[in-house]
Amino acid sequence: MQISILAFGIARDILGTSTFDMEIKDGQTVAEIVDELKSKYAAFNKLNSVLLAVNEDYVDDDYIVQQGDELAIIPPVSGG
Amino acid sequence: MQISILAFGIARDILGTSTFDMEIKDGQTVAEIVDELKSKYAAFNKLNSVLLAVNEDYVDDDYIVQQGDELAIIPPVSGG
Amino acid sequence: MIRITSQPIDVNELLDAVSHPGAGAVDIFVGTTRDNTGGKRVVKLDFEAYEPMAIKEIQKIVDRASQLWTILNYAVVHRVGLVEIGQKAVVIAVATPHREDAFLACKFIIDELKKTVPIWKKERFEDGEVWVSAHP
Amino acid sequence: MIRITSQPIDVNELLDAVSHPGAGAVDIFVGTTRDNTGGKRVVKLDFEAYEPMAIKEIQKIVDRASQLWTILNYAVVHRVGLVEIGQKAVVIAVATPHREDAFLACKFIIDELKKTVPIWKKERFEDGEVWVSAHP
Repeated sequence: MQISILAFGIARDILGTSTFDMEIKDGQTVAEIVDELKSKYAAFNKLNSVLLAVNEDYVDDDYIVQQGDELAIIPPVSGG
Repeated sequence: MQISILAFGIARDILGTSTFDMEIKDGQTVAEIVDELKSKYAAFNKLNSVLLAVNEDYVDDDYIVQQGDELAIIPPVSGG
Repeated sequence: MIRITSQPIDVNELLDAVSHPGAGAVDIFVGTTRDNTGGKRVVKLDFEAYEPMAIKEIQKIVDRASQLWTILNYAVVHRVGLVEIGQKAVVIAVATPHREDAFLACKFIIDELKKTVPIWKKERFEDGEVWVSAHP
Repeated sequence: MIRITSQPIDVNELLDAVSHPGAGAVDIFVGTTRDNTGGKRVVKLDFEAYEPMAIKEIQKIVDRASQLWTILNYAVVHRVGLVEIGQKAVVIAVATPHREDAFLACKFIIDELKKTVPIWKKERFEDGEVWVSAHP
């Protein structure tokens, strides 16, 4: 299935876009998607952390992505 | 000698004035003057504390009052 | 009040917003943009937020703080976009009956905000720019 | 800046006064007048100060704080005279490079101010008045 992913901060710079679609298999976890992103875009491996938020919330690594989920790549935060 | 004493807060209320002159002996300490005030005005004995500041500064109990000193009765503070 | 804004933050306005007749104390934390980082001159800062999630995460932090301390009212406002040096990037105001709670809650909120809220800061130097905390 | 005033305190003005390009944090403590004390309704408060000594004592506290933490700028302003419920009685602003110092210094200054600075608060109730802390 196809899911939409938002990208912020340095993740947006790495991808060159703030939103993109990605084809994922049924039953894929957020951890697997992060690994896929890291293998496609080596720059992600250099970051302190890369998380995938789902529907505006942090989720566990083993969260299985559902059709319609809004995913967002969260590089290390630095607000405040 | 005669010294001038300022009174603030509840001390002013007890004395009914914000400044008054008091006759003291040479060599008298601030502690002795406080005792004298307490014996003249019983209400001072009920306060949590009564200090005498000298020239806008806290002093030790054994400070000997000098001619020209500005004394001030400091009841328990409650600013802030 | 929780707000992400591209406009300058007015502290008097936030103080009015958190005013409460039972409040004896308000602690206000103001995070301002500094002119240097590790000795290197910063000329400008840029903040970006995943706004809806940032607001939810700030709300979670405030809810946790409210379980730990008596909070009568609060305001958390964070800037996004370009912020000039010396300007307010974040302001947190917490009104409590007694002052210890105000300090503790305010410190807790800024400490946690820096850890979990999806907001990113880009520091611009004369010779380049960097996303803060991104790399080891 | 250290000031005793009978006028309302403008927090934005104080924040401007302590602004510093090297400051990453400003903590502002605002002590407001509460509508009750131990459950009894307070209708008004009255502050009195031994002004020159109060200013000197506040300066001593700030000097001690400056030895303990890196303070770039500070402002301590205390009201005197009648202060309505909910208004600011005291405002302390401390600008520091990093936020831990701002919280610690600000808390230290208000804690010490309450112990040593010759300022007195009279609480007015519907049925009388009392000088706070005067009696056991």
